[in-house]
Amino acid sequence: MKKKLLQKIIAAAMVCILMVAAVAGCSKTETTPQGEQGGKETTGGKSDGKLVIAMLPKFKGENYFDACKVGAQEAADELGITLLYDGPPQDQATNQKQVDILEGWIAQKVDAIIVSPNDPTAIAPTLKKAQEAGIKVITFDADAQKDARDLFVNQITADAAGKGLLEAAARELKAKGYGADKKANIALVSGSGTDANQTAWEAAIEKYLATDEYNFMVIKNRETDVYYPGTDETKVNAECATLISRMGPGEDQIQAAIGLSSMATPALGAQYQSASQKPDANAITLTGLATPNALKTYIKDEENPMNVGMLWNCMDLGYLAVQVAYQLKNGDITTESTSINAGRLGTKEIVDRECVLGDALIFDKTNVDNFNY
Amino acid sequence: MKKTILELKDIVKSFPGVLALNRLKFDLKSGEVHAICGENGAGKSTLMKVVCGVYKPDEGEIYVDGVPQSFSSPLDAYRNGVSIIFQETSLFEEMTVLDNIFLGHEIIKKKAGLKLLDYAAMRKKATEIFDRLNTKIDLNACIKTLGMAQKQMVEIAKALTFDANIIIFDEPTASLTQREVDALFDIINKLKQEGRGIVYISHRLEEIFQICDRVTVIRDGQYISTRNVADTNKDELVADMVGRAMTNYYPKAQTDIGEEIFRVEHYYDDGFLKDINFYVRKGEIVGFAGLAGCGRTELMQSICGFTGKAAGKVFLNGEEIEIHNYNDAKNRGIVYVSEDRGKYGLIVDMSIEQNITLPQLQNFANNMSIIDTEKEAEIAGKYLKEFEIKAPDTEFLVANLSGGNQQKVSVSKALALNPTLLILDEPTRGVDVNAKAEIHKIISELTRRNLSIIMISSELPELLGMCDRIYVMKDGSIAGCFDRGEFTQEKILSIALD
Amino acid sequence: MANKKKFKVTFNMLLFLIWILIFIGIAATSPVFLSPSYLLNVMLRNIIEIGMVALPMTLIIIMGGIDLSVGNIMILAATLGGLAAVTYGSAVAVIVTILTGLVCGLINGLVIVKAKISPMVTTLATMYLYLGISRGISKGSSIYSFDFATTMGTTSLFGIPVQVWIYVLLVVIFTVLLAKTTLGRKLYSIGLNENATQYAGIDVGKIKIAMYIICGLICALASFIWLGRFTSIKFDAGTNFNMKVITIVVLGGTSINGGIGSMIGTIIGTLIIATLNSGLTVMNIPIDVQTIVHGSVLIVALIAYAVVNSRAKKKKLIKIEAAPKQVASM
Amino acid sequence: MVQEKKRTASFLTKEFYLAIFLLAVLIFLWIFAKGFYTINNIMSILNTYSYTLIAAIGMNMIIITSNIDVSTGALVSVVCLASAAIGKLGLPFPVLLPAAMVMGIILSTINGLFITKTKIPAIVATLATTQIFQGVLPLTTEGSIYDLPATFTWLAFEAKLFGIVPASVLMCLIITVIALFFMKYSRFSKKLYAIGNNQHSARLAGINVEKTIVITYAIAGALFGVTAIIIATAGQRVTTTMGSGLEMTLIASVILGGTSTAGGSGKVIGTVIGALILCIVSPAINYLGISPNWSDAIKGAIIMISVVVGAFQQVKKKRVIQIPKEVLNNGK
Repeated sequence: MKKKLLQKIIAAAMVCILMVAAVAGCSKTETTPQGEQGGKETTGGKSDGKLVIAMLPKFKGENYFDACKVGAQEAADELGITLLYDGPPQDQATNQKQVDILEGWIAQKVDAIIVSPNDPTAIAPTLKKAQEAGIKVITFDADAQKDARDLFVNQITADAAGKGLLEAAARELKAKGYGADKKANIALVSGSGTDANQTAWEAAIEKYLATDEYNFMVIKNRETDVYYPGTDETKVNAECATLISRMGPGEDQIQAAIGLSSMATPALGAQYQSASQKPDANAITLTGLATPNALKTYIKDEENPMNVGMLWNCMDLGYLAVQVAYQLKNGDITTESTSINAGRLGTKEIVDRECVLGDALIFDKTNVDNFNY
Repeated sequence: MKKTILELKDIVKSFPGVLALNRLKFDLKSGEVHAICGENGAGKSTLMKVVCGVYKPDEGEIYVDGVPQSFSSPLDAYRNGVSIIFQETSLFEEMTVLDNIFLGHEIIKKKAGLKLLDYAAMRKKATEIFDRLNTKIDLNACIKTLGMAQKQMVEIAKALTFDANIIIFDEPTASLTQREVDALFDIINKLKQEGRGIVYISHRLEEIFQICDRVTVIRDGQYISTRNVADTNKDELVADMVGRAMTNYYPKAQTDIGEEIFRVEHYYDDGFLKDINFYVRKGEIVGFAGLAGCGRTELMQSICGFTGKAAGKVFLNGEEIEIHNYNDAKNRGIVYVSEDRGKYGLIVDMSIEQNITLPQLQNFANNMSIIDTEKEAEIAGKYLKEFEIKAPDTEFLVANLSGGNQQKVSVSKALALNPTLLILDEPTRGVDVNAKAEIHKIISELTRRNLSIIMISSELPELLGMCDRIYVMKDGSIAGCFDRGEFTQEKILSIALD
Repeated sequence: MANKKKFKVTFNMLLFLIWILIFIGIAATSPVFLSPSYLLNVMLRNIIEIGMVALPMTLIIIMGGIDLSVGNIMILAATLGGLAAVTYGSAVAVIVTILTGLVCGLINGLVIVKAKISPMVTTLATMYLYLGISRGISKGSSIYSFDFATTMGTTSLFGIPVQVWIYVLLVVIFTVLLAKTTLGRKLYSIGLNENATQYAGIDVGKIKIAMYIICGLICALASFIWLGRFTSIKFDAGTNFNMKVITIVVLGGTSINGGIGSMIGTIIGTLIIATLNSGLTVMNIPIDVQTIVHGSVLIVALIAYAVVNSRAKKKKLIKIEAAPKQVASM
Repeated sequence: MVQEKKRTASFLTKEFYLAIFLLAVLIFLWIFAKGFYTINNIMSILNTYSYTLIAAIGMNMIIITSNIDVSTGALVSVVCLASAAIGKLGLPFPVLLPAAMVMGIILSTINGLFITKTKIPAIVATLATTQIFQGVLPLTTEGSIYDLPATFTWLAFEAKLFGIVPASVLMCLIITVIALFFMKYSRFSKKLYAIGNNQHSARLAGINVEKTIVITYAIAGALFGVTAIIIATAGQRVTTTMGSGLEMTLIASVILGGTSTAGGSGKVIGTVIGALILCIVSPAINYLGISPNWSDAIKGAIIMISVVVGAFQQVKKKRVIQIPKEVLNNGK
């Protein structure tokens, strides 16, 4: 009987701890997103009259979005607004989790939502609901259905991205002796297959592959040469390893691999590095999108056929997104505007409800150390 | 000079609702084979389980070589020179014979500082033991692929691997062939000559006269007598085992036995049961006697449609019927009450009423299948009263009832189906004396209502006391049939043992 | 017998108390949470599919089974339905979706009953299988909603989303089914003692297969709502769905070993998870902390369950005294 | 009723059939999948196989005791990230490996204790700890860890046997040999099987069931730790989800290897083959020109067919004994 009582007490204690933890967790996170502002006693709402802008990345815990957040926070501090930042964990980077978070924000009536959707259509109903509630909806990094958002802050046009990636690969390949008379097989490593950016980039790449300039590069078999490993690290690594093993100078081998996600490109570099018989670095090339930090080692390694990487300035992306959201809410710009004065970034054009950050950032061993994200 | 190596004093052990051992005493000397004799449920096996640490006695002392001992597990007992061969096997089905024999006391060799299992040595020792037992068993075979007899031999071999001074055999011959029995007796004699003490539990009196020196009879958990085998005879032992006042136990009602209602002709299943013929008349109690594994349970379960294919004719009220599954039997009024209440008979974590209505739930529900709990309580209440089931109400969990009351629930459950033929498999197993008498009373009461009953029992006195006719089964076929008045324990045993 | 009248603490009450505590806690910190539209349109709506599938899952777990493939059945049904809608229209899509759910459930049931493979292994294999088929057939891309699904996912009836109505209806049906009907009783008895149930003449195999089919059908139903709610679905959308459903059922006090549990528990479990999901979000608690809270609540519930259960298990034993010593030793 | 003759040739085991199947697949690939047998591909498969198998051996032990662990993926993620945090300091592999193993042991022992102390079924208990592990993880580190030094990636990038074979394969080989040896020659392994077969009888046989289960989880935890360090060091960047989804692959490997989730049976060699089959599927279909979208379906089909075939074999075997086991046991 005594033991039973003890058990009961323990159970009761755990419930209490739980509640305390919940409340503590709450108050703790209230301050976290506000970062350096510190000491504010805001409770998520806009009791102090400040604008609240909420930012939802595809997932948390990866330095691409972490860098975006840094830029976003910078803009928020500059503008004196409250920034909420949350997203699904990486292994649950699904629409469902994003919607859960969005619904919470909609209920709190935040002023603007900045989102990078995991699935452009599946998130649309929720975004529309937000718009109906008078919340400005900005997409960044990846777009949603056009009618479900007010503005899209695009880091780079798909066209420019596709061309940039192909150009990077082409330059390397040409240097290694490929060209019109010596065709090169290329392979792409994408993400999950429904990501709007990756789909658009793929399309752009295919478009450019048809042009005279790049038609020496071919995707021989769409079924096997475009990889969709998803977001599991082990899977991405395993599929990149398979790809590396298929690379080499031969006609039935692959000469260039382009990573379209910030997970895939470093994985390519790492898997090349760990391959037992490294394919001849003079015959193949690796490139793709990733943050400079993720590629640093491979780019600086002379032996590694990964010499350039491509990205845009993530911090600027986050900064611009918050600027756009703020000004849209304030009425400084409307969806009809053609340009925005985005603080330290200067004036950016808005075309067809799309605000483009700028050109791609190509980094190689000469400048890779200049970036820290 | 023979010294006492095992002594039990005033052992008391009770289980929920049952007092299994009531101040039992026992002693074993070195170099003797001491039999423990008694009816089923008299407490023989429980006593030995107390000795070897499976159960902790509530009261009493155990002395091994004059030293008080209390073993925590059979392994602990083994290590202290007491080994036991269980009646029901305690083997691990998915493991090999060798692994089972040496589990917990594997032979270890030290190699490069590592303690490794010495398979060669274990194999050698096991082979030696099986040679001594005059049996051949593949040491690498999985236990699940073995037959009962082989399992029994593995158990024996396991016990022999311990160089035990005290060895307890719990009905070791129940499923052995004659050749194996002979080999076992040779071993027992050898062990005896080596000066070890052997406890031999059996209800086969012939065996006791064949190899034992002394015999202790227990009944209903109580000590009755200890005699030298040389100075006694079968009758004396039987009298001790059965005890007084048999009439009180078996209140057989005088009923008019009507016409034949159930008949089975040339019944075979796929291999074991052979050419079974029997019949049952209205208001009659027909007993099925035989040794363990003789096929009584298998026959009844097969007839009721529990187990696969079978060939032969089954007639009910003169009409040939086909039973494919138990529902067919149930719907025709043939109801089977399993011997294993906990496993097949009752759902112990459900209430009394829920158990009683389970086989015919649709009769206690409206046309929307919603169960009418009042109706359930009503019928359960009826039986609760009629059979004097000791429970506060019908919502009482069966698990909290004593064995006897559980059995009454089992019977109620069958009777609620309004059967014409009731098959009772070991209706009084694991039930204490008083409950036994009550159940017997219920059974004879039923025949008065013109119910026909088939009763399987391993307790001959029960069959002798209750039945109008007894079939004796042996090795899957019917070996004989006796009418009331002509059957005796000896006649039945002589056929069953043969 | 006196203590029968005494107030007994059941697990469901404890669970309900936990829910109320959480609910009040959240409502106190974040008033937004209490708005009816948030409770209805967000909190309930977001849990509907999981809550819906948890109902038949409760039945399955009570009868001692488990189904790890529910999320994948749902996605497969939506995938095939969505694809059918493109070519054959909405009506065909509805039939295809329902048939898919039925067949998937049937496969699970048949393999479990006929091949006698443990439910866990079977549904683990079919989990891969169904996931793989939906991935292969959809070529990894999104499948879009069709008329019927959109209706199911987005319309409201009397100001309450239609799926909430459906859920409430299912809750009533399943609660009555488990608590009151012969089938419910049989499920418990299978879970408690399958042998004895078989020996009572109940066709255990048939019931098992039927339960897995029902589960498949509810998954198909959930797939309409899911598809309608999100307008599109992808093969991996069911990530963690299976475990979430099982978590809810276990949280509701249903024993994973079968035989014990109730629909009410599952429903309260669903409410707890829904409250935590939406409540913690509205409090701006990061997802990671939310996961910990979820885990802790589950652990608390499991321990609470153990406490209540051990009390209930305490058997009223009838003690029989041994004979006095001197009598026996005569 | 004594069945003496039922002794099938002892080598015709589940594992044997599985090996034949594997061989058939390998031959098929040799003929139809051009380039499959390049050193690089084999080595990359072997690397994946290594970490899968190491953890699968641990999972196998857990499942033999008729428990299970669904938190492995989260556990591996935690260990990966924690190892990376240490690895950032430039510590060499000989330090990282034991550190990872110790972390694995600690976390897995928590699982084991939770299961044995509260008597909550393993699948439920580890379901709960999964959430705790998953949640604690991002709290400890801010997202992922980048730009890890060469000392960290040494295992994947540098450590090659004869310049070809990844060191992870060597680790796997050593662990597999030890496991085969351990499961055959240790007293402890017999306890595992006994507990899996029948906890009650095992207790009667004097086995400390709780202790044994906790130790089993601890051993498995050490193996999960090894797996984690191989996964973590595959690149110079470690994120919070390194191990996600791993537990299902492991359980599938173990099941495919013929271990019953009911416990008490199963051999290491079966898991060795089972894991290899599952690890080959993805690269194989890529080389065969089939879209990777079908890989999960093929894995599912393989597991399904193998368990169903196995079950029907069992049913057939059972039919030889005419009387069902339970009837026999009660026939006394």
